[in-house]
Amino acid sequence: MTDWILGLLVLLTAATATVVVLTRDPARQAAVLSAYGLMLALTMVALAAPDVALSQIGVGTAAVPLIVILAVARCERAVRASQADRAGRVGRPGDSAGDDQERERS
Amino acid sequence: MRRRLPLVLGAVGAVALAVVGVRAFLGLPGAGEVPHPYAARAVAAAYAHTTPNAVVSVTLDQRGFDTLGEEFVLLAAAIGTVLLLRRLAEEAHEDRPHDYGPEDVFEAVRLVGALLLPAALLVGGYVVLHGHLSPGGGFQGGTVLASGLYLAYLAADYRTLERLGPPGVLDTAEGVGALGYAAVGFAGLIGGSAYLANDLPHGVWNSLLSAGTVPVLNVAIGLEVGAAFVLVVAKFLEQALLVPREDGDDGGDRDATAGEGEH
Amino acid sequence: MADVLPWLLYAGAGWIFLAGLYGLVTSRHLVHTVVCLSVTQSATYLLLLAVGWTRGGTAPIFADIGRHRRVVDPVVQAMTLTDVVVGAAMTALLLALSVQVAKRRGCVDPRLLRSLEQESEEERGRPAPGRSG
Amino acid sequence: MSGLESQLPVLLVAVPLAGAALVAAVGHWVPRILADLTAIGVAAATAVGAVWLVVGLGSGRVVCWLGGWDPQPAGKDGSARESVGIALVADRWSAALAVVAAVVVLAGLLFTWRYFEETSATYHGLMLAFLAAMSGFVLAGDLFDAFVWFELMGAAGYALAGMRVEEPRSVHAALEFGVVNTLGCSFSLVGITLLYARTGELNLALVGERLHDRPPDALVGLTFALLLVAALVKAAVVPFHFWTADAEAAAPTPVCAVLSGAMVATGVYAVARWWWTLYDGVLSAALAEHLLLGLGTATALLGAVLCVCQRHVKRLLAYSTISHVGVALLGVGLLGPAGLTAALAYLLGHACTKGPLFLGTGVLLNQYGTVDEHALFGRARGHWLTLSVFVLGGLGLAGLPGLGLWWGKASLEHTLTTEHLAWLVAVVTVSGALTSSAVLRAAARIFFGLGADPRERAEETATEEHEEQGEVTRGVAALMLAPAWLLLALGIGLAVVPDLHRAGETAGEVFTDHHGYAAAVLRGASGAVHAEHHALWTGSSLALAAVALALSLVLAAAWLWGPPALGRTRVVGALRASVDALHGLHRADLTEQVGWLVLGSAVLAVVLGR
Repeated sequence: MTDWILGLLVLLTAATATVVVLTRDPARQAAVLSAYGLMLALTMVALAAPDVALSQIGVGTAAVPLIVILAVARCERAVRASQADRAGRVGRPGDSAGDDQERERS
Repeated sequence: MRRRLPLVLGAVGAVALAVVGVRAFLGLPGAGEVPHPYAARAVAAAYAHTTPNAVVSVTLDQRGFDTLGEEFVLLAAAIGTVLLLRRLAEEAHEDRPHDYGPEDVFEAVRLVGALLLPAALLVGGYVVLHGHLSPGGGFQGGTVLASGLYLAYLAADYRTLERLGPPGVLDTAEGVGALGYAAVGFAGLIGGSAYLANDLPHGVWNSLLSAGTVPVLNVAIGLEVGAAFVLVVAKFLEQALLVPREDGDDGGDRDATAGEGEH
Repeated sequence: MADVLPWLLYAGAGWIFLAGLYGLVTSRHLVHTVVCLSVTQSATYLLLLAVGWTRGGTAPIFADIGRHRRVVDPVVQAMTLTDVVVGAAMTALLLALSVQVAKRRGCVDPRLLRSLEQESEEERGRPAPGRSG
Repeated sequence: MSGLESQLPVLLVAVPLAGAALVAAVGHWVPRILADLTAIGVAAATAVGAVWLVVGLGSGRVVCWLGGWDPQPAGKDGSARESVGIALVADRWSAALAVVAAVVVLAGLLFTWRYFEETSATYHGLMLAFLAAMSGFVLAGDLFDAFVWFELMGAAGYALAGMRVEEPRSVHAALEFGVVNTLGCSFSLVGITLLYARTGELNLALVGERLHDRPPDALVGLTFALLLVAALVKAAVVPFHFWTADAEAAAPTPVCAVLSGAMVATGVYAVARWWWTLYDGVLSAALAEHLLLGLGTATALLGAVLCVCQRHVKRLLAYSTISHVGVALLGVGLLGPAGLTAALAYLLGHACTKGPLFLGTGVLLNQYGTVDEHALFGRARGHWLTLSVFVLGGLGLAGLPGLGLWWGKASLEHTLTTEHLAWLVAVVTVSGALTSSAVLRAAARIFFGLGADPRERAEETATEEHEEQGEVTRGVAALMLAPAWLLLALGIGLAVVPDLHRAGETAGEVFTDHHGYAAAVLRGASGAVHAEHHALWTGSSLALAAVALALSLVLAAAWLWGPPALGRTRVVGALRASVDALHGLHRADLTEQVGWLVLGSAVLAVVLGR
């Protein structure tokens, strides 16, 4: 019986990993990553590794996706700021790219 | 062609690796017959040092030197992240996150946060201290402690988080945790046997104060991991919250949730 | 199901490893790259635990089971624990670098970033001026 | 070995780690000068400890079981002693690499004393962690332990390389450095897992012994290929070398000196250590030899060619590092004690030559804010101190007798001729000459303003560069160059002290003694080792050195005063087109670098996994 559960969990984990990789938008990817971390933790429990499952839940499901979301928020603002800066030529210092190339980027 | 070069390189490489990998994996024995001489010795050694949790015995007692390296990987990554996300002089004009007034958090959320915080800290402490008896340990407990402090941010605001865990104190706590681990190692060396030797009394089976240095190392790791994760998340929070003062409401992403970037 | 399970475990780990590589090679956003790298690393967790798994073996926590109960390999779990910690530490560090690249370059697409660097070189009429230390 | 000496290997790792933790812990509360002093003190203590270990080792090995888990006494039938603990195994060559790592990090820290204005204690903590990781790696007698130290080397390296976050190029290079190296480490972890699945052990000696129980099959070959991936990524060997040029052009100067002086050496060391302890006598030596010699030749020539057409001095030095690592890999690829001695001596000499060059470039950057050859044309006249470092370093790269690389280069050429691989001697000489000519050309342009003034041709405006820190007086420059001279003096010591060479050859025999290693770790026995010694200062090696130096000087003159007419001939035109194509290839972005890494590891797996 437990063999079936373990086999199913491994297939689900592999499927979730594929979804994580195929999600191009990083903000949504963070949510799928959290689901993937949970699936990985469940597979570890099925593989009789409770310690590793506990640390995977703490890291893979909670901490890393939170950091990814915050990093995405900061990256999006930086990209928006540089586009605004380049488009409007508003000489706003700060997070616009250091290099002063004026060409409109594709 | 240049645009598709990485995909082509990766595809050819992946196919070749898969073919060689499958041929190699056929050489692996099935599940039952994989030889585990090391595992048998490890279980015997765990019993010798009265550590019911064989995994933590391997991690902290038998292969403690690996975990010493692992803790310093975490320390290097945490202080590296703080170094990389430090705010430079020219960014000083940006709004400091804790200048925000108390967030208008729903009372219910604030209540739940206030209730859950002590619970999270209690569970984290329990997991750290009982690492050698039941699944858990320094690292797992540390992440639970850290998630407790994220609660403080979600339920209240950034200033509460900074009051609960000011960066200076967290940095020091992290360094002290890592130093504690290395010091326990030196204690073994000075005690005449070897570095990271488990010379403390091993106590009674399944009792809290058993397995010699394992609980001590668990506490050191719990301190370091808890401080490291809170510090790293706080640094990322600070980066995500910085909003240039002039246009103030730049797309309304003042709160920590990801801005609704229009892709 | 009996004898196909170990191969399913190895195949699952291999699939996740290659999926991570595919994501890395076709990534158009730095954060997406770092997340795909952490997926590739998580494949090694599964492979490590699959190698240590034995049928009928339970968790090696001897608080409530007998000394001679059939258990899975604790050494492999210790290695996986270290790997999970190292994976999280690397992801945090690389995300911090990605944020800084986005702030300094204003662009997060790895393919465009390299062309940005070429642009700045050509624009200055000479390769890579020594601005950096 | 007395009580304390037997614990020296652990101290070489534990003391820098404790230092790093201490600096990280109290960094906020103490003035920066204290963090400087602590870091320099700990690095110096580690260097002294490492030298003491080298001296105390003789021709034996020190095996140090950690955590008090000494293996049970040797079985009656002399069966292997098994233990659950981790072993640190130090022989003379691994201790020598620990010395180099400690000295280069010490030089970096001394250089930093006056170089950075605003560094937090984190920089010192990361440098000490980097040092601990390198000495931990070269002393590790356990597969998974080596993986952990590899990752610590990576973590500290990425943060240090990207430290100056205001520079777009340095954070971008640090990110690529990070992603490629972490992926390489993941590949090697899969290899370690498969080795554990096959042998059930993690100790290098035990795994090596268990691999002999069964005839080698595809699995064993695949594990060596996967382990090689991480080693060759760290050593910046083709096709895993793309990250090196960017990371070392954009990282702060002391970090560059540590990366290209010591870290690449651990990559080449890893190839040698894993072959001699695990796969010697298991995998086919001829196949591995052809593979490593091919990779070494490709890396040496590619690095040298690209080194010559660089104008950014640090990028020039980075490609020269790639070239010299390729030459060292030739020595390891010979899979013999003499070849190994030559390779590790070459790496030692390279650290003592490349380190000072980077520190000298740092002084230039400090004073002029730029390290572009053309922008600095003739501006550093009269700076004899910095000039001396550049000239000695440049000539050293060509293998001037008496300087750092002489020992490695001469013994490598001798071994290659005895192995009837004379054409590889040409590769060694040409790549040494090319890299040396590039450095001499840069020095001539910067310090003497020789050759055509490039600024008439290129009409760039004199954009005032953002300087790393303020103006620096001559006295400060001398203080900053002191560590450079320390390394150069160490290099000269390597070349001229004769009994160093004999000790090196004996240590080479000890390193490549597969059964001796297993006996020492598993049965505590220490066998005698016989090594034949050959004189270094022979006529042929001096002649080869003369050829290399002449070629280097001729090439340097060609770069400086080469007639424009020469540039338009068909041959040079075709050459330039191919070099431009190579250069275009080297603008690989992150996804391409990962693609090359996957393809490279696939080639290794197919070749070795038959």
